[in-house]
Amino acid sequence: MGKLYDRLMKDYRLREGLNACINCGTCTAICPAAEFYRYDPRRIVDIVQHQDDAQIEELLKSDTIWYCGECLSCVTRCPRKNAAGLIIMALRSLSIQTGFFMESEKGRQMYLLCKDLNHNILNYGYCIYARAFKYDAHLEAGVVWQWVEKNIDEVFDRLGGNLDKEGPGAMRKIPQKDLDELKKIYDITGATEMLENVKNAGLKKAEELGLTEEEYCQKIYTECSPKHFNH
Amino acid sequence: MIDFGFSFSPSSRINLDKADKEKFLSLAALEPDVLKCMACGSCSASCTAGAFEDTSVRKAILSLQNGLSDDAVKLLNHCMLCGKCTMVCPRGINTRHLILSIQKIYGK
Amino acid sequence: MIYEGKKKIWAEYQKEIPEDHYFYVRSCIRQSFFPASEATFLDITRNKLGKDIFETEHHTTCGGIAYHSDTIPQETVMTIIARQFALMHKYGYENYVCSCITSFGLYCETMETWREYPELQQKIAENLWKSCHLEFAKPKFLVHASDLIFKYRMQIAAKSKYKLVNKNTGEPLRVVEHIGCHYSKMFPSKGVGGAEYPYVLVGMVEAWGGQIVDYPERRHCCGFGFRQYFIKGNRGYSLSNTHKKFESMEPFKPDMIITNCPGCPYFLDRWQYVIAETQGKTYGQDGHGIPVFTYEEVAGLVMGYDPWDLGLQTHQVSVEPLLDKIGIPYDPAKKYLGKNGKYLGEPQKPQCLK
Amino acid sequence: MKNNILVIGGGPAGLEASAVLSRMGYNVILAEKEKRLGGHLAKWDRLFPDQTPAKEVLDGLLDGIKDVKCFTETDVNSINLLDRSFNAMLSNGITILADAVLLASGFDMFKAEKKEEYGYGIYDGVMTNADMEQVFREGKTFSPAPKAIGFVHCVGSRDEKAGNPACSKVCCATAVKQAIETKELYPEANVYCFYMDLRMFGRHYEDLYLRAQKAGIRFIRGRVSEVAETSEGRLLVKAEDTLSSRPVKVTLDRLVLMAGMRPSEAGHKVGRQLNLSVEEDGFFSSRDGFLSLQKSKLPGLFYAGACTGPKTLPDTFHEARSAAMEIDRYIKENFRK
Repeated sequence: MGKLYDRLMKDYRLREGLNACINCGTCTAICPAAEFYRYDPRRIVDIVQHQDDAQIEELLKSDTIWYCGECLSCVTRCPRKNAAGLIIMALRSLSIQTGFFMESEKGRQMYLLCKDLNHNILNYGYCIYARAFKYDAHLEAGVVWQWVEKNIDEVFDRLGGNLDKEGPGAMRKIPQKDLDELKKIYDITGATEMLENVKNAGLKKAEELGLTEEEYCQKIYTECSPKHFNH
Repeated sequence: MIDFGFSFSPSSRINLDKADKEKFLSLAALEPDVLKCMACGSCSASCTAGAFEDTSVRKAILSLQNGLSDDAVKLLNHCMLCGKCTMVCPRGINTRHLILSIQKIYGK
Repeated sequence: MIYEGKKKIWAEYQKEIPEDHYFYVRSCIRQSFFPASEATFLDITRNKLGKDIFETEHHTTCGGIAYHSDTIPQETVMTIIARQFALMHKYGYENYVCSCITSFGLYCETMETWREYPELQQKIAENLWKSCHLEFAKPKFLVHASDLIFKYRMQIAAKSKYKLVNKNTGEPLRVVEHIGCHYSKMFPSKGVGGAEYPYVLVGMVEAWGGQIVDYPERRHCCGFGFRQYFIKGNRGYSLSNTHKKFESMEPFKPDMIITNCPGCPYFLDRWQYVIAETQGKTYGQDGHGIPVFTYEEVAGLVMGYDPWDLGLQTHQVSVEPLLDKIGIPYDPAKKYLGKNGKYLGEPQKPQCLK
Repeated sequence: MKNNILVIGGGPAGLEASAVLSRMGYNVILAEKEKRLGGHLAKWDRLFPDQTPAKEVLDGLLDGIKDVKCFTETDVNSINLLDRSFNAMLSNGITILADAVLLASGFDMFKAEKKEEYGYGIYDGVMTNADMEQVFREGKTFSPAPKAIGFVHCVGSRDEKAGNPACSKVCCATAVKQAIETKELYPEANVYCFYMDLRMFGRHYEDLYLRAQKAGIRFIRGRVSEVAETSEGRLLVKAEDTLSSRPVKVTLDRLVLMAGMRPSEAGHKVGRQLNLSVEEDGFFSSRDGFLSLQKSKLPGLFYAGACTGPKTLPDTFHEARSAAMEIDRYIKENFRK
């Protein structure tokens, strides 16, 4: 039994998600990622249950573990009560802790995800903050969103929202005291430290590549190598 | 047309409804033993080329059954016809002969 | 299809949903894209049905989206959840209703993990005290807001002005339901009707006069995938999964789609736009898409709310053909007005999607 | 005086044991809850591995019980041990004092509708192995002729969520047999078997597998994950072809679920009254796993057949005969000294 496997087993999600896998493939059969990426959750579970650290390390450095969409559809189907999705989540956490996430294209996306989502949480109290959701970065949000963005305060008023205002309601301004509590939670549960590590690893990489932070963000936001796909 | 910056991903799903059965039946007429494969992997395990290239009789037969004949031909491209797989096949399939027939029917 | 067979399964998944007195927690995505849906939920439950649904401005995101994008540790998200629960307790409630499906699934998962590993629960309780000086508590009943609308579906039907019926033919509308993956796929017993044939939306549609259409990819994820959407380079995954669903439902010719997850209606709506603009393909009638609704919007429509009060002008797929089909009146001139009647201008027209 | 032996269950185990005991000169009383004798065998058409008609076997069994007092449509309402004999009250009002009891309560078929994702009882084309045997037995045909048919192994077996982690032993061979019979009836149809491991352990079973392969039946190593109905009313079936590590889909006209074996409810009812112990899988536990397989912990109470776990028919017959011998020895040692 290897050290990486031991660290994985400390994760509650792995303890809950890994019983003995019989390689039946019910997870892969309906997995959204297995259809649209080069990905087979069954094989991931099998690799982890073999407890071979060399193979686990390879996984932690690979793009493979970042393909899952965490829909957890696999959980319903497994006849052995495994949860491939939870195992993936544990692998991702370990990949971040060990720094291995920086070795794959999909893993390096962590920089931007950590930055944007947690900026929203710590500054506004939301994962998604309507005002920060920009049409330019989200053309698929449609021309109707372009209109919403342009008239966002009017639209929220019209639709019973309370955008950035006091008191309860949709997209209200969450009091600073509550945001401070979120920050304290981040500090004592390891989120602040994790975000700092992800940030430093990304900035170091940007420097290596001779890119500004903005250029680096643009790169990881848009790049998509054909190797992820099936044909 | 708008360039959204991403596009559809190809599906990996094998659609058995679309597997070309006719060609496979003509192979089976010539090589009835192709039906006897039980996917044990003895051929792949003993394959000389398989140690260096993605070569496998087992996978080639499976690809043909799944209607993926291009994959099947590719999986046999590096075969040197050494015949080790024929020696080890527990179902007595003349794999060497089978490989030649597959190349004949599916090869370009 | 044997309807009786589904009824037998529904009978086995009876979830206990208290009648009244809830602590309400909003959804990040629903607030951003469907603020009127949450407003409608509160208006129906509080003002039309006279229920006590309490909201405090002090609650926050549950952190679920950041967590499922792998950007915060499990312990962090659990402590944020504990804070939400503690607020409920502080304001004197024990029934918790949330607007978000990701939250709902995460609450179920968290409470199950706490149950299995009491030492973890203890640690979270300590974290909560250290960070917020709040007393740890757990809800007695945890429901999703769609569970509540399901519970009140008959009362809503009794107050309805319209039915989900084609006014010209008298035929029930053909409705596709889409359930958020985290509603019951992890814990089938936590969802009305279980995981394979959830009844929560079916029950609403049936009560309001529509007919449910089952199709092969009904259970398939909309393709949100958290990081698979937030990063532009990954969005092919998200698009491809929705595309797969629409290709599968197309032969069934649905009139509309109803959803209970806040993200799914956004994706099912917007990916139709992308498919139309890139492939020239549309799934509704005459170049239109299939309109996608939240359950609050559908409840609002049958109860006679003005479609523009429900925020249907912020959908990309136009809803007018469906409103015409049901016979719901709307004023086109008011579609793009602000609160005080100020004209906000019109969005650009898509090139392909009508 | 002849000793009374009560046999509970009129399936293959109960019938064969009754026949042997009656030939040995015992007064055998057999109680069967169903209208007709034969248990699941009476509902089957042909048997693996050689497709012997089930009726032939059943007729042979019935020939052997001419001297047995058979009560059909009869439940055991109550049973208890008095001193060293058993007192049983049957639902037909008859009370029996028996010196030994053979429990041959067999198995119940796993309720396939519990695997909700397969849609049994919801999607029209989904049926079970038992339904398929009935179709064969009644000589019915599917019309129009199916273009594609699938067989799903391990339905409610090797499945912790379905409450049955164990293998039901007979389903692989049954699936392969039914697949061959289907292919014989509809040679143009594509026939698929979805399996996890092919457990063709018995004599001639592997031959059956080879025969199926030669007939062109396609074996896909992957458990079916979900089934849905298409707009044409056909079945869309999804699995992973684990040998090529890719998801697979196929449209079928019929899908046959190999429902596994669960402990018999009626058997449990008797077991509870006598405090018989069951193992984690719900089947009765023998006194030990090797030398006293037919004995329960209760003196005078014996087991035969699938009430102690999934069995093939030959296994069941061996058990029935050895149970009869154990009973004979027990009576001789305890009642004839």
